[in-house]
Amino acid sequence: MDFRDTPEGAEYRKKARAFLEQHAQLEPPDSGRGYRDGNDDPAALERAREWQRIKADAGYAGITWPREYAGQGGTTLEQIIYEQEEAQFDIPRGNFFYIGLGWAMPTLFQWSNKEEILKHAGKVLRGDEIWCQLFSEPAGGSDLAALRTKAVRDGDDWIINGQKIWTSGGQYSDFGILVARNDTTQAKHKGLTCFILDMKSPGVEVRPIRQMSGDSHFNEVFFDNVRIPDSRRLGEVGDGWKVAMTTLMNERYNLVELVPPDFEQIFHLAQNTVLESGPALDDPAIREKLADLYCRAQGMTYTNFRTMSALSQGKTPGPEVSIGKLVNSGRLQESADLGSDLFEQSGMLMEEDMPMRALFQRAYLYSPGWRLGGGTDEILRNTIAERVLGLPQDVRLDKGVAFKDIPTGPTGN
Amino acid sequence: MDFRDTPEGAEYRKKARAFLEQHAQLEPPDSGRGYRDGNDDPAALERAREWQRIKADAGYAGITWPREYAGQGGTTLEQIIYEQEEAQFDIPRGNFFYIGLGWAMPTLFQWSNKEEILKHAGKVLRGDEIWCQLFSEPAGGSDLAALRTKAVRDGDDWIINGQKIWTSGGQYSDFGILVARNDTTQAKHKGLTCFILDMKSPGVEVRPIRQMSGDSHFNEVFFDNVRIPDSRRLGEVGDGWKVAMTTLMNERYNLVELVPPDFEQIFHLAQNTVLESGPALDDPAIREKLADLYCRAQGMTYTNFRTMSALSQGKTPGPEVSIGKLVNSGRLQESADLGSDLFEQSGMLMEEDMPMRALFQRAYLYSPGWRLGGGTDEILRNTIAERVLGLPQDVRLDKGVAFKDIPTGPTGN
Amino acid sequence: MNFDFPDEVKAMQIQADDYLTQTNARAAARHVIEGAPSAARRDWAEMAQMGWTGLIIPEHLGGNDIGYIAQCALAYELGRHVSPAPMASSIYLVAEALVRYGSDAQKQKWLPALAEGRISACFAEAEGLSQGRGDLCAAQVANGVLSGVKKPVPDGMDAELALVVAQEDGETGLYLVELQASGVTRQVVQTIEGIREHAAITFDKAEVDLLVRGQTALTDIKQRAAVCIAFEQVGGAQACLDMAVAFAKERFAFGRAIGSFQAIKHKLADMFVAIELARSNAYFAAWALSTDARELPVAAATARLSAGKAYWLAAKENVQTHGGLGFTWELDCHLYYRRHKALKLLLGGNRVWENRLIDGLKSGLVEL
Amino acid sequence: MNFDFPDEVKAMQIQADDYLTQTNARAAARHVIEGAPSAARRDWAEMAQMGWTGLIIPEHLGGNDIGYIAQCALAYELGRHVSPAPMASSIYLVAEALVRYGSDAQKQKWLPALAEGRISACFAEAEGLSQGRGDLCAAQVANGVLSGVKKPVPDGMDAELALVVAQEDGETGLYLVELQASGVTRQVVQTIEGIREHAAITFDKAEVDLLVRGQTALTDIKQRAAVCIAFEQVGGAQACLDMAVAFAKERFAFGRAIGSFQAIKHKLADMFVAIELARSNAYFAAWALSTDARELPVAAATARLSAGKAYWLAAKENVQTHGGLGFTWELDCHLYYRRHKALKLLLGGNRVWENRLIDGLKSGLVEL
Repeated sequence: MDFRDTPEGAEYRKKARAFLEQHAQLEPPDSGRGYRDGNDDPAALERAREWQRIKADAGYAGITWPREYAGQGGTTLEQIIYEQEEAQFDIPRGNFFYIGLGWAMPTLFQWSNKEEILKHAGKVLRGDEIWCQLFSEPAGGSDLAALRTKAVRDGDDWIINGQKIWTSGGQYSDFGILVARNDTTQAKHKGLTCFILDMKSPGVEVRPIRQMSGDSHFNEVFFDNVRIPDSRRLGEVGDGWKVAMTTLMNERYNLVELVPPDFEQIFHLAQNTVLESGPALDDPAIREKLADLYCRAQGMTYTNFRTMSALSQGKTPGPEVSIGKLVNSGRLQESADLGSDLFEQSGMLMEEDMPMRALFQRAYLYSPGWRLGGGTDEILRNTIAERVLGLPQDVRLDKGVAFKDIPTGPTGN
Repeated sequence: MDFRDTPEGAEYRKKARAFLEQHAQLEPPDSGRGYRDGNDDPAALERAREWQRIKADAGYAGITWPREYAGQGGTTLEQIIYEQEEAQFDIPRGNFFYIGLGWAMPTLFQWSNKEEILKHAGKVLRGDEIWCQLFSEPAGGSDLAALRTKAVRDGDDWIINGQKIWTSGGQYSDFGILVARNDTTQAKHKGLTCFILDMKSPGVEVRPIRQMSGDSHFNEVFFDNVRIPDSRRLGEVGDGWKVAMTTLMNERYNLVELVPPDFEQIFHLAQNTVLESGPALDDPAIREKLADLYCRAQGMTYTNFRTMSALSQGKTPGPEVSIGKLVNSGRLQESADLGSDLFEQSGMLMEEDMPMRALFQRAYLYSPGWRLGGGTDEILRNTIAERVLGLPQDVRLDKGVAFKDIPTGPTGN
Repeated sequence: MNFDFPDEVKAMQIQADDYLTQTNARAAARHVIEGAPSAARRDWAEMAQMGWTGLIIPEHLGGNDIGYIAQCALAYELGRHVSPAPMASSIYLVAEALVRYGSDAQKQKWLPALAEGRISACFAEAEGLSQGRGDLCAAQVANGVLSGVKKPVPDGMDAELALVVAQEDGETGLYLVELQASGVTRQVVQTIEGIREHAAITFDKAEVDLLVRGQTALTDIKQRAAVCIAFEQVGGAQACLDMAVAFAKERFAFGRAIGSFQAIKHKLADMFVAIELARSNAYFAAWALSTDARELPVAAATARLSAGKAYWLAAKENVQTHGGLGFTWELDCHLYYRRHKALKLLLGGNRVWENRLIDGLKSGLVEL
Repeated sequence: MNFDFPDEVKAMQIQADDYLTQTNARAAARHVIEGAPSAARRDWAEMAQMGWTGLIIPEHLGGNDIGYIAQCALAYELGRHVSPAPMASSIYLVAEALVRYGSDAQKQKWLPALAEGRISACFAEAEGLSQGRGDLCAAQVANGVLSGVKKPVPDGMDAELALVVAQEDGETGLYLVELQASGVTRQVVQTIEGIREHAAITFDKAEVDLLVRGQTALTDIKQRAAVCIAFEQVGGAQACLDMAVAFAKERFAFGRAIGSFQAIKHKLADMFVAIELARSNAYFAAWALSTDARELPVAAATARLSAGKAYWLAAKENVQTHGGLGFTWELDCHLYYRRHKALKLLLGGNRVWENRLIDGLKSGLVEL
């Protein structure tokens, strides 16, 4: 039993670390870096692109991509090792490219052709082309497949009408993978088709959504008679759900990303806070809460070790991979709440001179989103119950019913 | 805004208290009295009967029963006031008579005839006749109406075959109210009929169930061709569910009874326990837990005040009455867990010389039952959601289906 | 027993609900958070006209003296509509302190103006990061003038009068300070809440008028205000539950209302339970407040802790029930999520009140 | 990276599962709780034959020295089958203490007998009600003899050897005591658990053999045992989840499997999550134990707290999932519900381990 890297892994980590040390500084625990910090700065995209080019040149972009598509042909494990190392450094953040790199291109690898892929791969690798995902719709929510955006065949084209929501990076994307309904007389998961959409096509309109925190990290995208040539279809007509799922499986995996504050930050905060009774860290009630948060933080760290063990032995990771997002979004909200409570009346302050630039206060406002995006707490529990524990599905009223006949509101019931 | 008794209520309370003071001693907070303490003593029934006679003679039995049936014709409020006072005294416990007094007779008042009622009422009041409830079945559980005990008409009689479970007091009961299925081709809630069963009838067998705590407070009751004359039917043939519900509504109300340890006991325990760091009551982590338990305990006390206010104004209590059992069984289990944890390694001991005669340890073992009996936590949440908040019912596969065709296991699905 | 609001209070409550609905208090809250706090000021004058600001102020001082029960009922509605009005600052805290501790001259000077809504007031206790410690208070009074910085001060930007917690010769005291006077500068500070403007107020030898000395008076005022704020918290939690229930009935997924799924049903049932417990505890505290009962310290702490817990559950799970929509600026879920935090931290967090509760039980303030 | 049990350990684990299934460990547990503890003794000898008692004992002392990882894997199975064998007492605690602190003579005298299953041993620390306080220990050694009362002592009725915590000249020490010797009387005491017999042992000038002095050694032994017990806890929790899942698939209500209702599904999903977190923490602690890593104090505390939490959730919600049946003596749910409490309190409750965890982090034992 050993959680050290394999010799090859250790070698890879050493090189990656050397690369990072050459180009960046370690990030201190009290930096106060929050979710998408700096992303809203107009210069952020340019900085991120610069960093992406450095990575691409050094072979740390597209680590798992096939070599024929300018990738490194590496393993998922190498990808994880690189990400673990990079997370410790103060590099330009922004997550402008991760949809293209981690979701869109892998979908194309499976469902598109070499010519099309080669048009994009190099640009995506270097941050010169940005992709977005056009799946979620206002009427969908957790019922992902309930989407209504229509695709109607017209000669060699398809004509798209409808609306998407929660499109991350929609405002600066060059392309998107769109799933639309081509047949409402089929059951919900049938009658869907996937396309590559050029975001600059006439009739595409992107509008930012303002989140409860006041930030705008997502968009609505409207389609008004948008034309897509049939050559940009991904998979067969009616196979849209299957195509969409390739990408979503990747998404579930990627979202296990940790968003600050993690345990290190709350511990640092408690260590540096003095209450009437003495240091916060010595108060038994706070100790109890910190111990519980630590158990979950370490539980996730070591669960990831188990996943990495499986990957390093060429095995499929076990069902424990499914717990990550549920555990992390819960402790994120709790940490944010606890951290802002530590200061009593002043815990409400969001000034820059608050500890860690009011990281806990900011996290209080963005943490609810993490319990929703990429599968709500409720959907994730359902998934664990059904896929891991093998419990029977809930009664499904929409199964095998033509999409147009599925009830969508109280009156239709 | 006032939570004192009305003048009439105050007068009633004064009299009840005087009666109790004359016949019993106040119970100290550290008596260690637990759930059904003393009930298993063979002499307990005789002691309880003696006390019941004293109550009946003084007019504190059948407080809400109509005067024509030897009751006091009093109000629910008077009943509650009496119970509040009695709960503070060290009187013979045992709950031998409460099914007869609180459930069976009120059901008879509504569904039987004067002659039949008068045969029983006086005896029940004085503890000379004991009744039980024959509803729950092994296959039923939360799905109360899924009962399979069969009633087949045979001339002037009905012939009963089947089995009941969780029959409290079955071993010493004289009569029981039985609900059985007379028609399996009807939907689940139809095709049921209620009867008065003489427990001494041939073919009735009572077997005790051993609970996880090791005690036996409940029974299984088996019916092997038991005959009941049609004259002992309650309500029409097929009206059994309606009749059963009269009684169950009473049950839901009665079960809000508090089972020790309540807050007073856990506070007393923490006050008298010294940890390494000093008195347990001064440890912030314990303070946090006690404060939370106190908030729920008082929340229930004052919620009951609201119910009593409605009753004393002749109004129907609001939806807040539905929270009692859910709140109380939860805090019972938490208190039991916390109380036994206070002593570290010695907290496992169940010796008589433990504080309060190991009340917390005993409660650890009986508290799970309180989250189950009289509606599980899950059923109670459903009820609140549907009846109070008006949320739609879950999808029901068994609705309108003939009872015999409802799936009962994985193969039948 | 009549453990319920009296009929005349209920009637007032319905009026309050009507007014807050018609004037759209939620929209007013939104204006403040979007940087246009002026609407709150207009409503304040109207609220005074309806007598809301004078409920605990004697008639000869411009109030209507209807009492604490009415004030609690009103607080419930203000909380439910997440109103940005400076009621807690001006009335539950400052008017309360004046009524209980003011000299005749102080009362004459300030209470009519507060009752008539001509001015608003703020309560300045917190001092930024040192505020986890009640034993530390850097603001100092000497020779009748005050120096120090208070932040965050809710409603501090608009107020004419501040009640300031400061030290003089090593003793805590409460001082009245006119905010337009010299030696006072104010600056808006950003907070999680945003629905009320919060200020950093710097006092540089500002003239003060001593109201009362001693930690006991400070504790008394805070625990009295805590009762009214508990009603605001229960009201806010109820609004969250109402929003979530309405949404769960109308929103369909997988061909059925999401409110027919047990995950949603049980979540909302748990909210209901927490809110009813909190409501009952708040009722008892209202009785204790209105009768000056010896149980007040324990009752106020119980009401506050229980209301805070219910509001947290309701605020976060209301967002969750609404799904992605709940996370948008456009829906009102976040107004309650923000307000929850403000009400929980104003007057001190849970640790402070847990101690007050247990200490109260230890000293036998209530019968167990 | 190979953060998993090695293949040979997994093979042993399968064997252990087979043995415990075939000999019906749960039924043996039931015999003890019903007052017939003899079956446990027979199994003990067989377990020794299979080498389970010698995993951490050197070969020249009768053991097989396979190591801690194997012992943790075995502990998982013992916990899963809620075995009544005195493994924790005899091996995780007493053999461990002998291996680490015994003189050659002490090792020679006791370890072969323990490895071969000829004797069992118990660990006597608790002293009834005073036991909330680790700073109090009334048992006293003077002039080579011990006086005092220890209770509850798990597995104390059957054991030949006790390792007793006592004071001598004001210092804590660990002493070996032969229980058949004079000056020792034992009595069964009733506990929540019941699956292992617990004793009250009275020492009246009983002869002792000093093993080691000092609080550090006591802490060391307890935290090492805590790692193995965390595996028992995770195993127990997993058994509860397995029972609950199986029942939820087969039990029908309202015409469908109760496992198709979200209330049940989400309850079981939460159990799964808690168990996987606990399992991962236990793995890390096993690594720390087997390598004598400096992270051990923090790792052991983390594993223990997390396993205790998972077991509590799984034990109580397994009863709840089974409904009324779960509350019967006949079903095995209560064996786990009882065992959960015993494992949580043995070696001290959460407060003790929370302090050890946070103190460990404060002193920089692990990198954050």
